[in-house]
Amino acid sequence: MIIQNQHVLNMASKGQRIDNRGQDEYREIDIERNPVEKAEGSAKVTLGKTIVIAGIKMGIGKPFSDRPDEGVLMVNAEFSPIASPNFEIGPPGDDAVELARVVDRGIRESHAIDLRKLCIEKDEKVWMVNVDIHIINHSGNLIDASAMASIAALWEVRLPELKGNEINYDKKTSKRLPMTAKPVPVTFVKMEGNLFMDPGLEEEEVMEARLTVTTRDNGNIVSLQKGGAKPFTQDEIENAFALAEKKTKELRKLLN
Amino acid sequence: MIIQNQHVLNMASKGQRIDNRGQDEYREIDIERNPVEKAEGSAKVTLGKTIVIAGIKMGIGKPFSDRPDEGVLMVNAEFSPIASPNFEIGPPGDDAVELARVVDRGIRESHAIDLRKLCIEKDEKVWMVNVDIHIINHSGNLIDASAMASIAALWEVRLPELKGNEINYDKKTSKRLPMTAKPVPVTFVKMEGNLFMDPGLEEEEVMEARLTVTTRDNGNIVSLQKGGAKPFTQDEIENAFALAEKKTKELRKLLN
Amino acid sequence: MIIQNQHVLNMASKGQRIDNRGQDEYREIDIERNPVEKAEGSAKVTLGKTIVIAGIKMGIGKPFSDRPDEGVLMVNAEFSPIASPNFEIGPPGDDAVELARVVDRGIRESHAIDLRKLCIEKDEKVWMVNVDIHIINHSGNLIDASAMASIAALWEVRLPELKGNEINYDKKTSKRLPMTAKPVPVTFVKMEGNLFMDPGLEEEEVMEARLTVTTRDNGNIVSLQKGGAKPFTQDEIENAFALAEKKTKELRKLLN
Amino acid sequence: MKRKDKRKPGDLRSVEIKAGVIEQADGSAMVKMGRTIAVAAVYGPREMHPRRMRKSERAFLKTTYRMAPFSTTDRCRPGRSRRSQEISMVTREALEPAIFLEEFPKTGIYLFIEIIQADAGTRTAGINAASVALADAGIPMRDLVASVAAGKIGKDYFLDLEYKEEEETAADVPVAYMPRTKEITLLQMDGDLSVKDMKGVLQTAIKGCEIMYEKQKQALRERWGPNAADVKKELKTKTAKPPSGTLRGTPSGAQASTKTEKKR
Amino acid sequence: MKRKDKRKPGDLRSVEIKAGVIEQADGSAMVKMGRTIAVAAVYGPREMHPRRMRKSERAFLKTTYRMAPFSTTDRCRPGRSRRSQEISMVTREALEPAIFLEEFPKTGIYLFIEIIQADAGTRTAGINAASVALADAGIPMRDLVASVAAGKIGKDYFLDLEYKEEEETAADVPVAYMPRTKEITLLQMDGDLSVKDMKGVLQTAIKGCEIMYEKQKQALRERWGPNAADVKKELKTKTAKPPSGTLRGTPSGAQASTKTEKKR
Amino acid sequence: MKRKDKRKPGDLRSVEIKAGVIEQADGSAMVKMGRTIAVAAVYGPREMHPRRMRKSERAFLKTTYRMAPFSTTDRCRPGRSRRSQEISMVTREALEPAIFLEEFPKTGIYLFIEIIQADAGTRTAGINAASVALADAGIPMRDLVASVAAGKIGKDYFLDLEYKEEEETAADVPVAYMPRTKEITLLQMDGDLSVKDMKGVLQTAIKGCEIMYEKQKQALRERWGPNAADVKKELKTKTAKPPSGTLRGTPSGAQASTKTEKKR
Repeated sequence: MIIQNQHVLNMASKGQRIDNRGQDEYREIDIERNPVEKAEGSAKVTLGKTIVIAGIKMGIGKPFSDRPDEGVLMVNAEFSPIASPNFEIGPPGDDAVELARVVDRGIRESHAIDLRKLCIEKDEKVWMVNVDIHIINHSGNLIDASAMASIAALWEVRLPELKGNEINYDKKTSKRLPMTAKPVPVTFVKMEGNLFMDPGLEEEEVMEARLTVTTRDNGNIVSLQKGGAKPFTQDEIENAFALAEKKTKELRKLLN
Repeated sequence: MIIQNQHVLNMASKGQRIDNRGQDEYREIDIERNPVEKAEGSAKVTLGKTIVIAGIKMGIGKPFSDRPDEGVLMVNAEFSPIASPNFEIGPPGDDAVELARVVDRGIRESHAIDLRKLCIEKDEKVWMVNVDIHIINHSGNLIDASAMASIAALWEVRLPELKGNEINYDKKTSKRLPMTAKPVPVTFVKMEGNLFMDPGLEEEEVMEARLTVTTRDNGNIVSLQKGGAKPFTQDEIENAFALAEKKTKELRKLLN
Repeated sequence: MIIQNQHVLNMASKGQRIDNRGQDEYREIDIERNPVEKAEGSAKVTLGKTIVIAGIKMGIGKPFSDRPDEGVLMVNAEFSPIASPNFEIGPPGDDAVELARVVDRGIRESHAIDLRKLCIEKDEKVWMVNVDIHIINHSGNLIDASAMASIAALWEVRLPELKGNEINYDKKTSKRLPMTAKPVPVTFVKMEGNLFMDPGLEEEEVMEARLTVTTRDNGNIVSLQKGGAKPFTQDEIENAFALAEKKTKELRKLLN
Repeated sequence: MKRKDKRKPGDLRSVEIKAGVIEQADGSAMVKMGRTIAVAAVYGPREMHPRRMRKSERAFLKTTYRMAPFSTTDRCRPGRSRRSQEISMVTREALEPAIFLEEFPKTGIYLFIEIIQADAGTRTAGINAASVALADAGIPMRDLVASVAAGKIGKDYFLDLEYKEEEETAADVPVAYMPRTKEITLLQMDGDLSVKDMKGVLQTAIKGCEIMYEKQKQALRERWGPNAADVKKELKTKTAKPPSGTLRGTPSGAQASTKTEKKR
Repeated sequence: MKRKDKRKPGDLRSVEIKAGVIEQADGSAMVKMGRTIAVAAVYGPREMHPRRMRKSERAFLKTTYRMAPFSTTDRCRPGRSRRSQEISMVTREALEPAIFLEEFPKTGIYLFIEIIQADAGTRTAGINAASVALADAGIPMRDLVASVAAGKIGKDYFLDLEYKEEEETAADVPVAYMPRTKEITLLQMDGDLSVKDMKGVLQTAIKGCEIMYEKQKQALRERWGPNAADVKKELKTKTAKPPSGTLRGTPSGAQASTKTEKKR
Repeated sequence: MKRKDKRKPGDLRSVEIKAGVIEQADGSAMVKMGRTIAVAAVYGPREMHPRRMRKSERAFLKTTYRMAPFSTTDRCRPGRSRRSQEISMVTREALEPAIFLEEFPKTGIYLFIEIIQADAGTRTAGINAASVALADAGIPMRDLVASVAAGKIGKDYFLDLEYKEEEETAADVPVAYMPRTKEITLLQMDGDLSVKDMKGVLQTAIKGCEIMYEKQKQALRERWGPNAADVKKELKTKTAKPPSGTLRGTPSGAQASTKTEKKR
């Protein structure tokens, strides 16, 4: 293990990676739409060996009292123990909570869903959008895989029929969610002072710091999240902004 | 302990039991009706040294949305730590959950309660039937003792007075639950290839497999549950059906 | 530690205390009103080195069905781990629960709040009074510090504006809670057969038994709570009543 | 003043105590006080879990008071409530003074109290049952702990309030008491009483404890005394526990006082 | 009688089984039965936590069955339910008889089953996936466990009910079976059947298990057999696990029967 | 553009910092930023529980951020929320780079942050308090960590947003910074900014951190410096902790830089 870690770091110090990728190169990405028919929308993202499924279930509920005319978005992530020997059963750990909240902020801050259009009756009744992220295999960079799966699933949603207060889940209509944007995350790790995109599991184990830059369609940044136990310099962060701006155009194409 | 276990098995291999019972012989059964006056109905079953109390509390609530015109049955079992040095405080363990669910299925599948008659106002207001099973002493075969206590308690229920949305628990009416059947369980264990009814605690500790056959008044099977870490053959199971059919008539008399 | 404990006990056997206080002498008490502006009322009590903040948040809710025309009082105490190396994160422990319940009973039994005046609409809508006790530093006698902080905070409350079912917390009115009394607790510990008021932390660690006597303005007792693993004699308890009666007058002045 | 059930102010409700009701337990007892029913079971002394609760110099009396869901007018949800958590604690403190805990360092004595039917006085019924169960388990004790509540209705001090009286009383004062040493191990009070009345109610409760104490001893005699029918039956089917510890707990036992002197 | 999806009474729904779908796991499998999708992963044998669940003479098969929140018509909340707790237990008991647990004393074998889509038969799909995953992990097994449910609609015994049939059937009878030893390791039933019909339904389910068994073996051959394309690909990128244990589980393996004889 | 409270865009709210406010703690501090009040306490280094979180080569900084129920407009329920769980984590990561954790292998440093009043910027106030509390506890540090948020309203970059400004800003960007090494240890952002503006806001936040840093040092000087009135008072009543570790954390301390060089 320690030898493996040292090897990753040695290569990183020269700007190299154990799977021969470039510093700004992602692993192969595959997006499967609607693998779960029971969900109102779903997507399975395979990013190298990492596999994530996001499923959307719609519900009906009361709006928050400070947003009486808006639908409710809820993002939940579970690190299912099937996906890694290190995941445990129980309430979401720190990493799962951070993952869900980073994905949530990307969707929310880019106004990817026009939540006002999900109001059915002000103060009383709005659509609830439940985004559930399920990790099937953890081989690194869960944030990017989960964010892409979630946004892809949201764009696939077909609303079920609404009868009074009850949802008839067996009847899907042709109506979609009021989607307006495709926020895309780009995650970097810093190793030996160099930045690398789309970290694999072995890289995450030795990384010094992590930065996720989420941008919306016009290139504006809508969310940032630094992780890891070491700092960044201001230069490194500004450099990441520039690299993310480029890469995001490439990744966004996969979502079309 | 291990010597004791070996002794039980040695006898079992000859079709014998440490308390000299026959293979299809139950320990002494006593049913006390309404030991707990505060409950709407209750029964205490003593099966050998095993003691179980079932108490019924009625409530008012919303029906499930897929059964808008039916009352709600809820069965809950607690392995109170007073009953055994091995029971622990905390949420119900696997055994307690299985016990409650097996008792629940026996009542539900035999339609012992006509739940439709417990509807007060469709979609809005129905009677809730809470069956709480409390183990006082665990000396084996909790399933049969609990199922009999539950069904006996249900037949004893006197509904409390209903005033609008509130129940006046201090005034019991003469109305009973709409009971239609008396499902009776017969539990077997397999030891050294032989089947034995009504296992004692020492037998449960060494049993290879367990089978509960619950039948309703006409002899039809309404619920089966296999337990234990070893298999049954098809012959053994068909044999158990035949033995249960006989024994159940005897046990049902105790509930009259 | 053990030497320290022995020292406390040696002095106690002579009626003396390690900080040279008299047996019926309190440490310095300071009450700061409204340190937390966001709360509807708050108070910070410093009792020697012990620091407690009580904050009141008002809410709207349904009354209990057996008190359909009364507001609801809820007292909650948290032993925040900032306050002591021995406090842990998690649901309230025995000591925190006892603390909250003793404070609650003092307020409730003295009818310090006229809860009937907090009814907005019978059966449907009443004010909820949430008293939250937060321990900042634990240096002994949390009961007296918390009870005084709570009653001081309650007397400071300014009700927020009510708009239909919603509370506008940003607009405080000039209306106060319908307060009628100032219950005051006096806590004793018994060490080496002698009684001492206002125990410090070192004294609580070696005390044999504890007694809290809460009285209302006319001197009547409204609540008693014995604690600790050793008994009291009847004489000791009657003696405590007499001592408390005197001291309570002095302490009540601090609340005016 | 007359009581609804025609008792005199100083009367207990009808009391029934039975020791040894749970075969699996090391000691057990059932107590009925009027309609209130409490069952207590003792397991131990045995290894204490979790380890961090182990006391190097004495046994830990792990005490759990709970109510069966069907014991109350409204169904009470299973699981710990703040009320049951507090009662567990004061019950433990009510019993600890009576037990020679120092004889079993590092161990745990597990005491479980279940309320089967609740009709006022559940904590006192629980303590009475627990005290008999501890003796039944052969745990060496200085004395039995007896417990009764008292109150004041009108001008009278009333003993052992039942449910309807609890609503009328000026105060509810549960007390636990060791009659031999005349010491109070539980004292709580909710209500509104002058100091004078408070003393009167306390005095009333203590008298009630003395009556209860005799009934507890009687139950232990029925279980373990020379004429105990049950014991004989028991002896055939299982190895009887030596009731020596129990005897120490009875005031007639010289052994008990010696023990006390030696230990104190 | 015709079935809604035009199957014959004794037909399974369309079945798809794939072994080795989760790279991180020691063994894994995905099973589709109609629209129901189950994924299983096996980690271990490895150190058993918590310690008190360690068995001195055998491995403990820690089994967890769960449903993804989006797998059901109404979103199902994450976390343990009483239903999932019971299914976890009966699944463990359905698989234990097949595993040589005694070869790994004191260890834990961690089995996780996730239902990705639920359309009736989730516990049987889970057991089928788990069985293949255990073999994929190289855990030595007496046999594969195959599982299918059966029921009765009208006068016919129907195999492998789908969601809409579950509402019409007189009974739902999930069965797990080891075809080589002809032993039943799971049997549950809800419904209302005469003893004669019950026997018929059981017989039907057993036949279904035998069909399922062949599909499980096929999936393992595709993963580990001499022509397995995947294996070759795998071998390049990671150290392949010796599939020896798996072979013992196949009826063709002489090693398996020897093993069985020796151990029994 | 003018701010509601008449501050200039680059002004902090009124700041008050006091070290050593909790007698029981090994180190503590209170920070007020406008109406926001945070209290932090440090216990340790001491034995790490649970054992499995122990790190063989360094101390673990166990960090807990919580809000008092009365700190917010609507009462916030006690207990962990997903928000507080995330803030606990990013707070830990914001502070770890500053601490010589490697000096205390296998131990735990327990950091608790309580928000007494919440009016925007609670996580930055918490980090500022925590940083001072760690120094107050004598934990050896490379530098103090200072934290301030910035945003953009209209065309201006605004420092240290208060509650009402948070609703108007185009983005909320909390930053934590070590001024001596010029390194960023916390960076989060919610909003909508061009890359150019994002850089401007980050630059603004960093300037704010530098101002905050001076106030933190001042608070430590007041507590531990040669003229600290408190310290003298303290010395009489309890054994004063040597503030050596604290000194390492101040930029003037030569010891600190030596330490850093040696360790890196």
